[in-house]
Amino acid sequence: MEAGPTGLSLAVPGWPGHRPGQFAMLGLDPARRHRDPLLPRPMAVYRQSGANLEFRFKPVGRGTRLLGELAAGAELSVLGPLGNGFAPPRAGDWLVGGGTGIASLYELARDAPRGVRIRLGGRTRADILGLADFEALGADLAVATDDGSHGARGFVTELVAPAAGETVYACGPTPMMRRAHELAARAGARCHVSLENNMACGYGVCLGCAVRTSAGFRYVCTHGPVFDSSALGWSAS
Amino acid sequence: MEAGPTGLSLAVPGWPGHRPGQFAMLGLDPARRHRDPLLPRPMAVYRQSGANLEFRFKPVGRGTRLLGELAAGAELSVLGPLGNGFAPPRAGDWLVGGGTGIASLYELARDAPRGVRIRLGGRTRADILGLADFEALGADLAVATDDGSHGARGFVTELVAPAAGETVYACGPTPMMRRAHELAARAGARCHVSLENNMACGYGVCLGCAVRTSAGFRYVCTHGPVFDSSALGWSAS
Amino acid sequence: MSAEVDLRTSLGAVALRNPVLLASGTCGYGAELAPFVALDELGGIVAKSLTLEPRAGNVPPRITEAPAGMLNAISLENVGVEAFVREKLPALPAGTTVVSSVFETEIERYAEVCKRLDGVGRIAALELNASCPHVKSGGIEFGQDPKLLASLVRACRAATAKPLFVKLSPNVTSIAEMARVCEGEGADALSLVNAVQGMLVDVERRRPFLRNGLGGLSGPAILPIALRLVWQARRAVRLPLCGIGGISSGEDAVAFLLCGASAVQVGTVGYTNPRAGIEVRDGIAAYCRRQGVAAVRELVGGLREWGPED
Amino acid sequence: MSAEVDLRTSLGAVALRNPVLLASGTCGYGAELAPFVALDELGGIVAKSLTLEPRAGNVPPRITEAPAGMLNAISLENVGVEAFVREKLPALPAGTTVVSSVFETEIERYAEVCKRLDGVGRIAALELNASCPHVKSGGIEFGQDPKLLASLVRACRAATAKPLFVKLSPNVTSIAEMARVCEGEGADALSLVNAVQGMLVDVERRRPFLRNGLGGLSGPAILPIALRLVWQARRAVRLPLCGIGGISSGEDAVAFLLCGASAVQVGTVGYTNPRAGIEVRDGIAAYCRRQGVAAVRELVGGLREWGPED
Ligand SMILES: Cc1cc2nc3c(=O)[nH]c(=O)nc-3n(C[C@H](O)[C@H](O)[C@H](O)COP(=O)(O)OP(=O)(O)OC[C@H]3O[C@@H](n4cnc5c(N)ncnc54)[C@H](O)[C@@H]3O)c2cc1C
Ligand SMILES: Cc1cc2nc3c(=O)[nH]c(=O)nc-3n(C[C@H](O)[C@H](O)[C@H](O)COP(=O)(O)OP(=O)(O)OC[C@H]3O[C@@H](n4cnc5c(N)ncnc54)[C@H](O)[C@@H]3O)c2cc1C
Ligand SMILES: Cc1cc2nc3c(=O)[nH]c(=O)nc-3n(C[C@H](O)[C@H](O)[C@H](O)COP(=O)(O)O)c2cc1C
Ligand SMILES: Cc1cc2nc3c(=O)[nH]c(=O)nc-3n(C[C@H](O)[C@H](O)[C@H](O)COP(=O)(O)O)c2cc1C
Ligand code: FES
Ligand code: FES
Repeated sequence: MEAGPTGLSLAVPGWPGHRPGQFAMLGLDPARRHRDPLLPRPMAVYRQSGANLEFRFKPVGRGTRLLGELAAGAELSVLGPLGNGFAPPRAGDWLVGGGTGIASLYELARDAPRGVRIRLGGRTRADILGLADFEALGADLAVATDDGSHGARGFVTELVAPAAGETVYACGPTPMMRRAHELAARAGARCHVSLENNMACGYGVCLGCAVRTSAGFRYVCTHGPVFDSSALGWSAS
Repeated sequence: MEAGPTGLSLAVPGWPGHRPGQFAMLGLDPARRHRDPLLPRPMAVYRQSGANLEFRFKPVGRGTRLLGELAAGAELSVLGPLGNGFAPPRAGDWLVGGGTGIASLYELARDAPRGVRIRLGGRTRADILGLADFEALGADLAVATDDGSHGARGFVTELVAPAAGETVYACGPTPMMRRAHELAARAGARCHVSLENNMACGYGVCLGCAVRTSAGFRYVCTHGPVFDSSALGWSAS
Repeated sequence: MSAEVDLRTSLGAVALRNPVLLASGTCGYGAELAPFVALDELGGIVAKSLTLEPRAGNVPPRITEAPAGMLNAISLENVGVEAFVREKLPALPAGTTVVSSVFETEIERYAEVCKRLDGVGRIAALELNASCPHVKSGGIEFGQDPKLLASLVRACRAATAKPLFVKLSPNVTSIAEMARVCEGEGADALSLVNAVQGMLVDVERRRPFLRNGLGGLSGPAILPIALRLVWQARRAVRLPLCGIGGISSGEDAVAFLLCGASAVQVGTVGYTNPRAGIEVRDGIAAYCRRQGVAAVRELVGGLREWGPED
Repeated sequence: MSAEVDLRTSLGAVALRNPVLLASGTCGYGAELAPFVALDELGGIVAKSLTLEPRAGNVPPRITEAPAGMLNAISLENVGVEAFVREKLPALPAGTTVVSSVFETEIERYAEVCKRLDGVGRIAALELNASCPHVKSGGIEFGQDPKLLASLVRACRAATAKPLFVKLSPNVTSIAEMARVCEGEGADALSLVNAVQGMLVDVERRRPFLRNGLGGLSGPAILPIALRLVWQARRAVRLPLCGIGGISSGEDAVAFLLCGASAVQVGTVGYTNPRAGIEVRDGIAAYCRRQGVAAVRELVGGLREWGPED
């Protein structure tokens, strides 16, 4: 196990592989030295390299601060792969990531065919997780930052202009995903969003991760995290 | 900060110095990433070396396991020096330590005049904390272990034979201290014991560390941890 | 002592393979756990509480973390009694001991759910979730009012011949009174406790974290409260007790057994590890081996008092 | 906004420099903290509960750790009201706001302690610790029985002209009922809550960790429970409230203010850091600056409801 303030890499023997957009529940304290924070954290697999899984995050709360401070060699529990993951994109489709949501998109971008358009946003250049990795893909990549410190100044969704028949894959803050949904809906395009609700279990038993859809409540951990945005009610957070 | 499973050393700027037998409250998580375990742990100062304080322990519970697993550079809170500490011994006096109680005696032994008799006990050789440090003092030192893996086989108190007018300084498991008390009482010697009660605060406000004495309840953190054994009721733990 | 520990226990007429069940609302309908756990190696599972009709829960957010625990207001979302019997129950491995939790907002409806489950062979016992607000009494929990609780148990007792457990609320002045009411009305065992009512506030947004405002506090934080309630109930009634609240290890479970519970349920900690129930079972067995206890039943109620000479 | 935040608040007629007091039993008689804290920079201190005569506490062990908290059964050891007034009070820095906590096992004795403190100028208010078992009623807490609580408040109200706070027990079915009783009998403010009754067991020795068996659970573990009780009391009465339970940061304190408390008390967390009260005060000020709040009083009761569009 190796960790820094915004990411970690750990060996997970027996990991069966996963689809881009699937996630794992990371338990901070499998030996139960502490009983707080109690719950594991859902984290998108940023990248698998051999037997190692990589995760990316920002130290925004207790969980991510602890993840970033783990000593080399510390043990985590890993439950996964969980969730549905993304359907594979086609040429012309859009991958739109904001903030830590970018972590869900790296493998999708890496495995995407030529012609997929990758659009990433954050407050500053430093907030674009894995920027160098994305740049190394040699794909159609554009970046927007709130302060203009990299790429265009403004919202990443200003770089997104889907046409009918295309699909937008979005993961990031709710306002970003809502905007992606609106752009797609207006153009007759489809939009798949990956949601980052609070979770307790990650495997379908607590019902804590419910999201309201046109078909009633669905669970982000088992039915998602990827949903067709047209099934979600975008007025509620 | 450096730590291993049975000890740690940390820089405490502004530490005003202390008497042998005084202690500090070590807070495991001053940044409050975790809220469990909540309470700081009382630990005898094993040794001061320049600006560094050293502590010695065994991984018996949550707190000592966490202390032993701290990453280099981790932060602890340190409140101290606390408690009364030992009166200085004189030639002929006995220093009797068992288990982790040995940690309270090192500086007392180091600063003691020639002719003080040091007697240490533990289950096995590995349980004699700081054995090499004590040996390096070149003092009158004898050791007993339950399994005979070092020194005599048996209880350390079998190596203690105080005479009238001498003082026994003891720190260790309750049965050991009780026995030291009895040996001293029978010989007309005095006995000072250092108690290791549970503590919440360490500075006299929770009243959790009370011990029954002939003068009513006294508090280990402020009146102790060192008590004249004749004031304590040795039937209760 | 390397001999096998006899882990068998019982809750009244319900014989259990071992003392560890999974708590209602924390193991779904069982099938969700099948990828991780052989359900028939547990003492049993208490399925998600069932209502007469399918029931949607609260609008999210429904959960948030609390110190050494979590706060939830799921509001008893479930597929309804019919779908449970038709679809969920048959999916469980034979040999799984299934307790069905029953929940409603009015007494007649509680009784009706019991009636529907009464003839279902696969169900070993019913557990009344009495920690639910009674609509007609302005939202007070059934388990908070001795008269309401008595009427509830009486009606359900009449509706089923199955062993009837009552799951008590911790949010009461006197658990002894509630326990006696249940005993008087013919309950077969008591499960205690449900989550403790709590609240947490998002100070940046100045609103409760949960949309529902109030929620149920569960997890290790409540263990000392739950253990106290079990101990108090033990002194009030002779009914078998099932201990619930914050259990995360064999030692935690043993503490409940010593205080008088014949079995335990593992809840929230299962969210952190789907094998938690099995690990608690193994922890109980390890404790027994270490302590030379041949049969786990010997531990039940075995708490010693402090003597003057201790 | 770098201007100074106005931290002043009040509990009825008692004006406070800022909203942070130290809870009874967690700051001794004040002097113990003097090496670490300028006591007159706090909102105030609530001294250890006083009885008529000096009182020895329980035989140890009296404390043990709990998940995100601790369990205690000190049993209100104190120097007695006379020694407090004669020796402890004069030792405190002028300008320290001192609330005296009063505790007894019978109503007449409670009232007598209040009478003895009534004329003492240095004392800003009295806080009745009603979470104590009433000897004559077989050990039920004063704060658990509305009739007992009413008699207690009435007797003490008659015994003193000082502002009278009542500290409520969390171990009740309805905090609203208890709050209304106090309001009806002329209390000036409510402090809530005291420790939650709990128990922990040493499974290796098969006996309770505490010699007393039961103890009071305190610390972060109980924060969600305490916050809920403050919020429920807020909706039941108009009395000013002082929030207590697990507070360890400015944000925790703000949560209590938003739920309707005018001030807070910091207890157990002070054991981990004698400067905790000051740090909580500074945390409240930092929150106010960050959020553009000019005066801390604006926060009191400022919790928003979730809107349908949130
Ligand atoms: C399927 C799925 C995949 C996810 N993948 C990732 C991932 O790859 N990388 C990642 O960083 N996160 C990811 N998340 C979110 C992650 O699980 C955490 O919720 C988030 O990182 C904050 O956790 P924490 O423990 O630090 O915060 P907590 O200790 O839970 O504290 C939360 C505090 O931080 C605030 N907070 C929470 N989230 C944010 C945020 N995004 N920005 C600012 N403040 C916030 C809260 O308001 C609260 O005050 C994913 C979530 C899901 C459901
Ligand atoms: C003044 C003073 C000085 C002290 N100095 C030292 C010191 O220098 N070195 C040191 O190691 N400890 C010292 N202690 C004791 C120390 O504070 C801890 O109580 C002890 O180390 C266990 O802490 P823990 O957090 O690991 O255990 P906890 O997390 O509190 O868990 C306690 C568990 O360990 C068991 N346990 C506790 N103590 C022991 C023990 N001694 N042997 C076996 N099992 C035990 C308990 O029964 C319980 O199951 C001192 C105590 C006092 C009051
Ligand atoms: C998310 C969640 C959902 C729950 N749903 C139910 C339920 O449907 N029926 C019920 O009787 N108890 C329910 N409970 C309560 C648990 O069964 C258990 O009594 C409580 O959580 C305390 O145990 P624990 O601390 O081990 O979780 C639920 C608890 C949680 C955390
Ligand atoms: C060791 C200890 C002793 C206490 N003694 C008293 C007391 O004498 N009088 C009183 O009213 N409350 C007493 N309390 C309760 C606290 O004042 C407070 O109400 C409770 O601990 C909850 O707050 P906290 O979680 O911040 O500690 C005591 C609490 C502890 C932990
Ligand atoms: S996180 Fe528990 S059901 Fe989805
Ligand atoms: S440890 Fe708190 S008074 Fe001694």
